[in-house]
Amino acid sequence: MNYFADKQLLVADIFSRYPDSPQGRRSALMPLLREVQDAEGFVSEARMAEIAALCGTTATEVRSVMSFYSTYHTLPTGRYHLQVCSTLMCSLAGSDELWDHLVSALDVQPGDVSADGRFSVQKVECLGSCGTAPVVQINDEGYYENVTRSKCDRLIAAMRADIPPLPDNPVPVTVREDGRQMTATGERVGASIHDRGPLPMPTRPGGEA
Amino acid sequence: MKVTVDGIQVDLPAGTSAIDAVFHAGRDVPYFCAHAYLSPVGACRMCLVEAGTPRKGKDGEFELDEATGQPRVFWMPKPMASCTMQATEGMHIRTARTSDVVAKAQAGMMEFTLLNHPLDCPTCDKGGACELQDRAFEYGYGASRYGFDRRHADKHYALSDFIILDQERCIHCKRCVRYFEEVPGQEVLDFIERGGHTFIDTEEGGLPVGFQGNIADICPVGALLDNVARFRGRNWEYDHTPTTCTLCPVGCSITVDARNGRLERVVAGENRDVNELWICDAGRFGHVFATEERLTVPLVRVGGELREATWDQAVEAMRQGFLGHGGNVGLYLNADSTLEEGAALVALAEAIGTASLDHWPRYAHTPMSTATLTDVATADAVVVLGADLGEEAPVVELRILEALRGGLLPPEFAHGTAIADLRLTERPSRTPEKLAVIGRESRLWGHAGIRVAASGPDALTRLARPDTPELQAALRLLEGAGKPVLILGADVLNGADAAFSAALGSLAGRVGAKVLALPAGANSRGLGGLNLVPGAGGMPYARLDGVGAAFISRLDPAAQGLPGRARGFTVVHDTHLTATAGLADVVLPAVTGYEKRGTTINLEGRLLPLTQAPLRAGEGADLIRALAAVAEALGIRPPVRGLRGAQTWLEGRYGLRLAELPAGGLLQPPRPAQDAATGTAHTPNLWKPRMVPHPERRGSGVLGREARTELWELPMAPAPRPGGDD
Amino acid sequence: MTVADPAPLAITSGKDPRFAPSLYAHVGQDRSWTLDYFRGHGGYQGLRRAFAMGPDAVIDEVKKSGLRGRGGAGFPTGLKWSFMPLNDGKPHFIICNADESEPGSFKDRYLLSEDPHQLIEGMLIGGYAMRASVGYVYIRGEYVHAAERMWAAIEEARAAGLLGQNILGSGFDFQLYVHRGAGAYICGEETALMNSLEGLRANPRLKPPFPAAAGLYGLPTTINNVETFCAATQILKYGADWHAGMGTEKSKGMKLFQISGPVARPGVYELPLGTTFRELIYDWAGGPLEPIKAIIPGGSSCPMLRWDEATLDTPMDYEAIAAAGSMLGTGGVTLVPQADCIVDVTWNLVRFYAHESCGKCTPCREGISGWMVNMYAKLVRGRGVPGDVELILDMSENIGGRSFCALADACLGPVLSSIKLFREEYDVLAQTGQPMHPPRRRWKEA
Amino acid sequence: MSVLDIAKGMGITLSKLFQKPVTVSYPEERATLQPRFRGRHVLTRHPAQRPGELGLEKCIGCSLCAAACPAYAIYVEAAENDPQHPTSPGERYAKVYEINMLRCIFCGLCEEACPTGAVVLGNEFEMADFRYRDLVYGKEDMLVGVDGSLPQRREAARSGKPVRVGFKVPEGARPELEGVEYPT
Repeated sequence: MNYFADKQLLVADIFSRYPDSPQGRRSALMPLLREVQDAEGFVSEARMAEIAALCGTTATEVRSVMSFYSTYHTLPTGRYHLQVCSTLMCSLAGSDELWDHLVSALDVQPGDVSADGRFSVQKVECLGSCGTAPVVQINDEGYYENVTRSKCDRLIAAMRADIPPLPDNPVPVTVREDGRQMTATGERVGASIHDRGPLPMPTRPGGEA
Repeated sequence: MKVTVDGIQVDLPAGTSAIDAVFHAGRDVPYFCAHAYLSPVGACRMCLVEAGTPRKGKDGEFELDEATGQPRVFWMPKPMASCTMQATEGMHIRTARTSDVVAKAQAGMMEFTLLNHPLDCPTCDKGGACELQDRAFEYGYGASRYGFDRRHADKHYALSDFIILDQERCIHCKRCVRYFEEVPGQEVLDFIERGGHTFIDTEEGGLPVGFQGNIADICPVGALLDNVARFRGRNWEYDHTPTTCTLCPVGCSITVDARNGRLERVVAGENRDVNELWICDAGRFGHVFATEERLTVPLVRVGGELREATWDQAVEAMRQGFLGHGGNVGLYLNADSTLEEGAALVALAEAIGTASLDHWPRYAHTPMSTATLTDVATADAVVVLGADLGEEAPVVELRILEALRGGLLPPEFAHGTAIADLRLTERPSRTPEKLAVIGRESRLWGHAGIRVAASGPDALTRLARPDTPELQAALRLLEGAGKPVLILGADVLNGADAAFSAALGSLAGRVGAKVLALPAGANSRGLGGLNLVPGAGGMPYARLDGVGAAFISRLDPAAQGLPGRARGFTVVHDTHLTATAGLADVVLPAVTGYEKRGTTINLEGRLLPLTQAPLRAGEGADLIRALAAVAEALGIRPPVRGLRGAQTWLEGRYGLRLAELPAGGLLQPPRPAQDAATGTAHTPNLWKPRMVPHPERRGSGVLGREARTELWELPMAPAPRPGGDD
Repeated sequence: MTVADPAPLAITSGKDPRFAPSLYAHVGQDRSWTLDYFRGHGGYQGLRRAFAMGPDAVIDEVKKSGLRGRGGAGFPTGLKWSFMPLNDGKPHFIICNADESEPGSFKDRYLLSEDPHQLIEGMLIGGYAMRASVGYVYIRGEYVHAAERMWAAIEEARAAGLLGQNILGSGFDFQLYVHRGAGAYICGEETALMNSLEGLRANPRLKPPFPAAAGLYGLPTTINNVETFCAATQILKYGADWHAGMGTEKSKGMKLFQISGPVARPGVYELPLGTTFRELIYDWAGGPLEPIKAIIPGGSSCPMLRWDEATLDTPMDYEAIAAAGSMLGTGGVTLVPQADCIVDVTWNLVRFYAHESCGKCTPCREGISGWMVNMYAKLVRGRGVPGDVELILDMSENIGGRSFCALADACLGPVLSSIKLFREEYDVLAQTGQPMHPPRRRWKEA
Repeated sequence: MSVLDIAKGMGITLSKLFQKPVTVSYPEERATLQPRFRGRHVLTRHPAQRPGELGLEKCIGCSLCAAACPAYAIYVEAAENDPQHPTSPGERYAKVYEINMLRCIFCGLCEEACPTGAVVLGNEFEMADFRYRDLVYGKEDMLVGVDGSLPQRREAARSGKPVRVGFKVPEGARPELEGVEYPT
């Protein structure tokens, strides 16, 4: 079945972001791949050919681009695709142990899907959440941060019950409401930008508006 | 622009790449990813050099070195890839010969390049002609310090029937990917995965037939290989014969690789004016007819059956056969014959006094062609009228595509074509609006901005007086262009006449277009210029049953549905036992275009030399010698007896000096060809049945001992007595 | 109370009473990502000021502010903007590089998700100054939440007439789109990012031509980091003098420093350039939780610095860190604990670079992705032999400065610095097969 | 020359008179050869995977021996292995491997050139034959396991007796001749 056949509006919206030229059409390749992957969990060869036709290129090129990036999958993934950050900061916070724990607790190897179809796992590189390591990303959604052993077990249990928890998005609030930062000792120091009025509007030398 | 390479000063045009500066100065750097006709990418990092430039001070003058008074050279902190660096005024370059840093960098890079290379040179068809092998010897350490398992990948992975890929040998130079994207404009091959896992693959279920074979030539290692020539011989075992391809009128430069008298491989040669460095798949892989099922001895019909005979017997049979036909003899030859062969035939026809002589394929009337392939490649508008270039002249298609991506002709240096032309870019933008195709649907349609379905010779009149918006657009394209080219193919030329030429001339004159009328056969343009067409009262090829006796050289009218015999007596001169040969009274073995010396004229009127590859042809003879036998049978002294005689004849009559042609050929002014009705239409068809390679037929057929000899039976008598041993 | 005008004395401490955080002033506040909140806190005033000044004056203002690219290279932003051709009749593009993939950096994610309008305003200012008509925010594929917030903010801005035709009556037309990446560190390299945006493999392109001449779709393009555009918003709002008054002589303005590793309060801190490591680590992040041996000063590709008094007193600005033998990078400071084997730590980073190598050029594909990672794996598994370290050093010499883009050199940052600083650990591991600091449990129970 | 010198010389002559003769009455007796004696080539095989099977041929048909041959005595034609029933390891094997023993000068360069140790010069030297074409040895004449030269095998087949080679190698065949046994 043709995936984009009944999604003309979406396709048109994606194409509208890029110039109306052969090169611009090509730019829609990654968003279209993302669409398919979000809906189906992976991108099959038939979808690659479909996207190739939409973007005015060949399936070879689509596969080439797709395989370049690490978050596209050519193999089906589980309902919960767990991506464990393994780069230095998470590794220093124990992500290797977290990974071993996940793999044994879920009984699934990378590239496979667990027997119940729920889980697949992937070791990924830095997810950009080094301050809240270790981090696990589930599907193409949010991060689960500061994943300790007990939090990890809670997560697994919730997913087993098919009530996945909402992703954490802890925001490190470093600037208080008054616009000043607080040192580690709790002391508020420095000034607040709120107190600084914006500059007056300049007048343009040329005079044209 | 003065550039100094290892202390040698050279003068170069602005825009030259540093790598070309190095080679122009007679020095050497290793390179894998750079390629003369592809965009520079700087991926292999082998061509590192040290470079330094003088700097201009505030006053706009070069800062001078206080000690020498020369401009002071500021060396760049690290070695630069010379294939992607532009040489600038006053630049100094140091290669590995004078710089230890460069020598070490190149040796180190060689080590990296060979890190995951399987080093299976003994089994690799590229061995002996491998850029990687050569460069490893010249620039490598000689040993690797890599102590780990090498990467493993697919080793014999057929990308198509013609091309086989060894992913382990690939060094990721990207030449093949760039070739497909930049030259035929097909995105059918690309890298998959990234980093150390990167490999080449296609998702299209095979490579498109047309120009895929060229990737085997440009692959610097043995990753992409000619599957037809797979394991047929090692590079040092082949006899390399540079010659000209006679399968179509383009006249591509090729090198024929033969081993033990068998044609095993054809590779492209470089002719900057004709095919650059590319040939079509038919020219590359369609050579198997030269070695398979060849006729090697004359055949004479005895008692209704063709029997093997000697040439003397064949001449005798012809003497008998020609008796009573007098001058009523038709002489017909294939249009891929050389000028010299044509001259021999014309001379014989004159000696006999017959008007029935013809070459095939040809058109009844051929308009004058004025455009060269360089004109096509640099045109700012191309209109293709009624041509299926894939069947008629494939390489013209590449030259048109060249025009669509800017028509940049590569500069030439002391070392040949520029190795890195910095004007070329990866994934070049094309301008399909510069191309209009009018005719039946063909491969070129995908690249054309204007497409008009049409057929027949009236397409030209419709273009001159357009009746549809598309045709109007095509005409506007011609009118608005500064250097337009009009290409005419079989579909319009089959019905062309003098009125057509006049209409064409008026249109071309009005829009200032050059015309390229594709000849029907490889040398039709040359043979037409010799007036090798039926004279008054003569029978054309399609009516060869109208003559009493006929001599047919390498033509197969019976297979075309035409009369396959003359009324009385028929002699066929061919390389294979064709349908027509099966009907003949005498069959003389011929040689293929690969085994001839002589000259051909390509579609732009360029004289191109043919040289003889050492192929086993038995008693096969070229047309000049076969005609000498015919003359002998007719009891007349052959007017042209050999190649030299034919060339003298041609020089005497047409002023053509063929003895010493330059390697790139020589452009001839157009010569009008006489009109003569053909009696049948020409349907272009590049791949003839005998050209299709059958893998199971490959092999020299050298037999094992049991089959080779009657092993235990010695012809000597008496046998030695038993028991003399102990 | 108003903030005192910048004094000749440079502000190089976050505790300076004259220093006020601006880029991060709203991160973490309730509904800070909405247009209403942003407008309520002085949003789009910088843009109005830019429109009032005219594009050339905006570039001058940015030049005057001394802003340097916050993505890592530190190229003067105003100068970069001025490279864009004027009136060449071609469409111009600006791209925001939000492909924050450098291990140790996580500032942009919060800027994108918590204060997207600040970026939109910055891009509008940049687009106006550089005569661009279209902007793209290239967000790395994993930042789903950030991309969604960004999209929502763009829709809001478009609905409010802040994007589209004739913005705020200035006659300036600008469109902004989000383009999501899909997991490739190399997309942080600007030409690779453009290839990725064009739907190609993210291999870096040849330079020249530089993006300002022929970038995205072959048209003039400028790429800046998220923080750079946000800083431009603040510069236009509060003036170049205000910005130039912070930081040091050559490194002006504020910077988002991130700190990760074993510290009490890891996170993002907005501090003026020139703040010392000591202030960041102790006063803001609350000090290390265990003995530390090395500091990675600005993201994983910056060479490590030894944990000592001299390093702690090094001001965090482009020049001082360069003088100390490393780079400011993205300002992502990571502490490496004493108890961890440095070879293991470096191996982790080498593995990262090996995974992220694009495979285009030989030294990176074979040297980093093929050989280096194997050498480290061998060492870490205790199979090393004496001479391996020399081999790594010699190999590094053949990789460094030989590759097509900077990724291979980035990998050599941690490799060479760790060997230089902790050669002993390497030698012991290579000779005995046993690390000086054995593996330990790192995962927290709760 | 003194009488003493003559006596000395005669003494040597006399002493040799009583020594055992060194002449071997070949072919009735076997000639003794050194292991390094260069005779007819042997194409060796890899050890068999399972007992009773033939090992894969070492020759991969690379033609390097032919390239090295100063007498142009070797002709090799390669072909692709059937993956199910390979002749040699890897993709390529020698479909035709011929050495013209009339041309061969037994210099051993082919052995040195061989990257896989497939072609090794053995010790057999009795190849005298009648017809030119019988002196072009193919794979079936040289693969390890073939005893004797072509005329010897022909003789053996005719007489019904096993092949008898007219030499012995006291130290046995050299190790490069994997699988070859000569009478000791």
